[in-house]
Amino acid sequence: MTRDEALSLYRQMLLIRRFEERCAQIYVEGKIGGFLHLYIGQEAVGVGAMSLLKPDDYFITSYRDHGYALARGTDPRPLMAELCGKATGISRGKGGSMHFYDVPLGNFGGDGIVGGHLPVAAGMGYGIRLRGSDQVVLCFFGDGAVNEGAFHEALNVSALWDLPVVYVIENNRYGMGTALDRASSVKDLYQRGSAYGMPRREVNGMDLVAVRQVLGEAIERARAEKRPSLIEAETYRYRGHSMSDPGKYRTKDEVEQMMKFDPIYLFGKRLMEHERVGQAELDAFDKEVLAVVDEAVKFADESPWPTVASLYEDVYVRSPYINMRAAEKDPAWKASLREDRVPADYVNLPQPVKVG
Amino acid sequence: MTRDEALSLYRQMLLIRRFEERCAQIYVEGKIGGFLHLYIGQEAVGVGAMSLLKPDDYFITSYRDHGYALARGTDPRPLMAELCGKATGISRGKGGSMHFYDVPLGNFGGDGIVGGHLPVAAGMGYGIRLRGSDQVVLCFFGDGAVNEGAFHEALNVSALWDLPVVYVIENNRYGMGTALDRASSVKDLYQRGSAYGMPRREVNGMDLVAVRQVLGEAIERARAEKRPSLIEAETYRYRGHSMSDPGKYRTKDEVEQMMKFDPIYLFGKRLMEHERVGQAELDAFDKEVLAVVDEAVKFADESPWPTVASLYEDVYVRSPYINMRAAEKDPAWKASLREDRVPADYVNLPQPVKVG
Amino acid sequence: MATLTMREALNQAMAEEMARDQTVFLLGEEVGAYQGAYKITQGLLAKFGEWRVRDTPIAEEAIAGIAVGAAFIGFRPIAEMMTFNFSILALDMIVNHAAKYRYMSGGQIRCPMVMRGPSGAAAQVAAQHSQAFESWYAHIPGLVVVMPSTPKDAKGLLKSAIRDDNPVIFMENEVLYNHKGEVPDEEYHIPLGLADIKRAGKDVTLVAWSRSVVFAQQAAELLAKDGVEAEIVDPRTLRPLDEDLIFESVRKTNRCVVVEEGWRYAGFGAEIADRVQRECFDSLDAPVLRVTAEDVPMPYSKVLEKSYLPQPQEVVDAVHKVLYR
Amino acid sequence: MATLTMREALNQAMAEEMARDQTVFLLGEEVGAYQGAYKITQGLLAKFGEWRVRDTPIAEEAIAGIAVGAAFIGFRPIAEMMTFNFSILALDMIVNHAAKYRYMSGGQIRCPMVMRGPSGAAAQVAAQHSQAFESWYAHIPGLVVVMPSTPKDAKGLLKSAIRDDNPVIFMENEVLYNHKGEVPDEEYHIPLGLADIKRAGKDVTLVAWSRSVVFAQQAAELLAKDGVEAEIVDPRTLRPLDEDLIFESVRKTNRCVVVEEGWRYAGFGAEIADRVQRECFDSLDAPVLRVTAEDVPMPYSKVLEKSYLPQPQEVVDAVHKVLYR
Ligand SMILES: Cc1ncc(C[n+]2csc(CCOP(=O)(O)OP(=O)(O)O)c2C)c(N)n1
Ligand SMILES: Cc1ncc(C[n+]2csc(CCOP(=O)(O)OP(=O)(O)O)c2C)c(N)n1
Ligand SMILES: [Mg+2]
Ligand SMILES: [Mg+2]
Repeated sequence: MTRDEALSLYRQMLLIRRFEERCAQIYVEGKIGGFLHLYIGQEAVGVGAMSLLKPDDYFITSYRDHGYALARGTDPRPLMAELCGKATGISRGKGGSMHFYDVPLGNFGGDGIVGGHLPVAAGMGYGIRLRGSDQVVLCFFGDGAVNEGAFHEALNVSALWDLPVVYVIENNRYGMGTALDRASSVKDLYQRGSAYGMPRREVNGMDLVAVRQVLGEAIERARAEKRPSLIEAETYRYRGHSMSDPGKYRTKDEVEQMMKFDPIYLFGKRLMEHERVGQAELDAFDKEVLAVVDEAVKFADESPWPTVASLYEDVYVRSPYINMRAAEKDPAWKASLREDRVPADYVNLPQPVKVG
Repeated sequence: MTRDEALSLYRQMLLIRRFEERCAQIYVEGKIGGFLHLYIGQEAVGVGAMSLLKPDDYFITSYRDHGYALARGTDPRPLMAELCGKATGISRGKGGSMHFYDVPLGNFGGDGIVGGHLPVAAGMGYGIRLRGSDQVVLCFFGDGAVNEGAFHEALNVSALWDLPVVYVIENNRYGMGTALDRASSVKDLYQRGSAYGMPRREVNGMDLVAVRQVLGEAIERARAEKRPSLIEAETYRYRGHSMSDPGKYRTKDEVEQMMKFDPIYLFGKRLMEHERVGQAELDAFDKEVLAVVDEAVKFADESPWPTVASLYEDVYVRSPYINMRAAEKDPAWKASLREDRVPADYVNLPQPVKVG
Repeated sequence: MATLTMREALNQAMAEEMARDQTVFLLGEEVGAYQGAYKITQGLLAKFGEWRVRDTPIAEEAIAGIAVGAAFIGFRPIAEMMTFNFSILALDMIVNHAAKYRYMSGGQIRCPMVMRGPSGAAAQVAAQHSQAFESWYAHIPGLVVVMPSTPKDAKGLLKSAIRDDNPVIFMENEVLYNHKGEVPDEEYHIPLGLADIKRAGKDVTLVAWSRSVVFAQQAAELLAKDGVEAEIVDPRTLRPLDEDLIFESVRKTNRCVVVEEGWRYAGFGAEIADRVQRECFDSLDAPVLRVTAEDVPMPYSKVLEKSYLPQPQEVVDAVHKVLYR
Repeated sequence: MATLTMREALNQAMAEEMARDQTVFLLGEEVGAYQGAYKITQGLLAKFGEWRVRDTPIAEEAIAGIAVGAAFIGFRPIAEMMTFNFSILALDMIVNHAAKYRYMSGGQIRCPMVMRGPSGAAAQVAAQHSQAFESWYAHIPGLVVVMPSTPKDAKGLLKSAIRDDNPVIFMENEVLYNHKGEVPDEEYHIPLGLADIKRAGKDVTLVAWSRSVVFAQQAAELLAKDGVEAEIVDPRTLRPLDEDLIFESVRKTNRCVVVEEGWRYAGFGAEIADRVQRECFDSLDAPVLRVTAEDVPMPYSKVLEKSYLPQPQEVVDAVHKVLYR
């Protein structure tokens, strides 16, 4: 990794951190509603992973999904607008925090069903095999998701058919308020891969360099050999599960201990030691990303609310194979479009990968 | 095992074999309808397992469920009557081949949903822990069931909470027409237990003695230590998956090879070599069980059809907590009884285990 | 009479029944140490211990399956779904096991379990977390389906559900958890399958359950202002349905509007409309109308969420339609 | 026109569309080497190879999830459920993923998949294998639900379903697989959401779909004997519903009986009854009646099975009721 690459990854982690700290603030102000799950503490996993993807690769995630979108390069403005439920949101205000998607960047985004996106990831991998391309799929989920039946079914078929999917467990030690060892019969979650004969490893998820190393191998295996992997990234979330979580299931002390291994701090330290980066340079990043966050909030604030008409849009794809005369008595069909709706912000972004 | 015990187990396997051969005949005659899954070839697993259970233990099975009921000692007559859809059937003609139950004998019987009874078995184990008794639960399923999410969820909680359940995979090499290696990413299915840190072993399911040895250890572990096990019994079904299966997915030769290891033949040979049993003695068993099967068919033939009124019975339990005036507008509520319905044949059988 | 929130009322029902009957136990995600995702199970772990108040992995099929298996051998499990949205993953246990084994065994087995948790929309939790599946569960013979709208009903019905020997689907509503109401201090229960008149009136019958009773009440107040007296019938239990009370009301008012929080298309309100048009054909002066959610997934944005849900004003408009004014 | 069984017609539809479009592929239990549990996919593996005709493990959630994921990136998967009874295990993939991602993403994603297989009762396969869940699927916005009753409809509708860009639930019926009918030799498709008059008549409207069309036809013949001419309207697609054709017929006959194979309680027929009573209120000379299965699990015994299912005679009786004779 060049010095510039390293600096840009540092900046990405910082952007995620500041972006989400601001989310927490404006949630309290009532600008954001519903569930808000923050990624703070886990940034090295998402940033490390995204730094290894090619433009036409895919990824799919859980509801704790802000970090990946920012690391992948989605404009923070439509993301903040989405959190505020505005028409300019990346999902047009229909998804909210749990449902960030940016398909032109291969981001098939946030699933609110624990474990629900794992079979979907396998399906994207299956499509890649049919297509014969060298794309890969990254699938991110938590330590709690490994106990769902969906995990089992998805991993079995991925190993059985050699699907190019890297399954990344972000083990932040808790599923909501339940510590890992109260939910899983085995403590080393990557060992679950043994039941499928799937390549598996654990990695320190607080260490960006280590994450890139281990995920890099897994992604290469998927690209070259089409073989899936199960990677367990050991990490930690500093904040509550969501904004409503008082976090009584763990001690302040435990949280403070973990903060000593903060991924941004550690990587910054490394930059100063090995890349002759000065504190001033790092501070400058802080200034810069804060400005980006300000700009995003401003954009969200100034953006219009969705129109009532948009309530009915995006349910169905208008279709020549449907008797529209009958269908249009349903406003959702009446409002359907032939084309997919891509937010205005996309014009400068790469177009979706050709398929089939 | 005493000589008499050994002989009675031989007789049980023979009874299952002859009973099911007759089922196949009368299915063709149209006396039995729907799905008929025969256990022929796998008798040593069910008979070996049942010989190890105490009167108040429980078991639950897949739809391939004739053998267990016969081995547990259920009167063959209500079983044959069930297959013929008669009112005297063990399930009053409502279940058929896939749904044999005999609760007074701890038989929670046949599930038509592949893998569906595994979480239920875990629940019975959970109840036993709550009750503090030394009962155990045996759960029988096929090699195809291990790929369902239900398998994963059930095994994880069983290992996590130390539930006294022995999970028995009857690996007959095929799930319907799909060979094991086309469905599972690992070929040694017992190794699936490693993902849960669960005690696991494989055993030759054609060898009654080996089955008793390995299952005996697992049952003892469940009874004494409350720990679950995953046991893979390698066996084979001679007949098609069900009556409608032409079996094109395997060669005649393969089937003939496997028949050389026929569990009844092998155990009979052993009896002659080690227990000074003569061929004549074995032949006598054949005569005797054929008479029992004849008697069962006669009973079924002479039994009455269910009344139309019984269509509405057994849906609900009549309840003092329901406003029956309103409920009884539904014939199913009108026909509901306060008590459970136990076929007349039960009078001579042990009564249900006290619970709670 | 004490004034309690529905949250407290539900908690009392479980605490009382667990104290009364050793075979009652509770399991689900975060029901124990975390005191419940929505705090319905507050304090129960301390009272009854980890085997009777069991925190589970995130594995809905196992949660429901454990309840079914334990119920088969004589226990009375209460399986909490963190929300009913996730019960989709447990449906096979309910539909193919809890609701079928008694029948398939010719009456040898019973499944006295309760599956409970919040159903319907909370605030801005979007499409995957805002679904109302009562019409699905009500479609299944072998199940009892309960949907309380007040703290008193919630406690009395949950106690009956726990004691009943059939599998009961007990659908609560997160928005109602903080609603307060009077709850008797003495021991009581309310029979399942008994409807209740939530407001007496002579001009039109509003049929509503769970949160939609609130919409109906707000509408009734608006209507009262222009002299229209609406009668609100709350079935409280959707299966079995106490249809006679609905019919009596309609035969008196000659007009009926069904208010439901869920989707219109094949929603439970259609079953009620079907019964009313058949049984009250000669009394109806106007067709039965339904006020429902919009037939789209629930959006996140609060402005859209508002137009998604049935509004009291929509109920008022429907009533004016059936009154032809 | 060739005379084909519905089995052959469905097979042709898939073979033609797979040949026409590289992005169409098929997956499910026993669809390949075994040629299909019910032989609907006969010969497709040999034609298209194992990647486009994929035998899967017994893992319904994975089957549906793979279809959803592949559809998200531009393929047109056909996921076969061995029977729709097992689709309960795949519901989360359909309801929370296939039907929701387009909406939750603000229109960035489409899910052009088909989930198909036999639904309803076969012969004596008992309670867990005989269920009709069309009212469940029809309840979900974002889905299209199709239920053909003839070989011609089956082929024409399945071709549309495969080409359509929305998730389509295509529910077949095992008992109909051997039914024969004329199928055009030339390329054709039938639009989804277009109802069809299966029999013209002036005295009463029978609404029926899938296998219940057969019950309705048998009833219509009996009725014709005593001079009653029934009109049979087959919606063919339950969502979107071509309700106008139903209304037109009812406005002509002034009488309506809905015939469905599934359970009555909250069945799809209630949605039709609700719409008819509302839209045809002034034309109806009698309430809308429904003939359905009995509200119990399906029993095994053939004598009970017969009384469980809706009988043509029950349809005749219902018609006499609405004709007041
Ligand atoms: C199927 C399902 N069950 C339950 C929930 C409620 N829920 C949301 S997040 C969560 C905890 C998930 O923990 P984990 O997988 O470790 O991810 P983390 O939140 O720690 O990132 C739960 C139980 C859900 N969304 N989906
Ligand atoms: C959930 C579910 N999916 C599919 C089926 C259809 N089915 C019935 S038996 C069977 C094969 C099961 O094979 P295995 O588990 O090996 O048991 P075996 O029949 O060999 O004893 C299948 C696919 C079903 N009954 N349930
Ligand atoms: Mg976690
Ligand atoms: Mg097998």
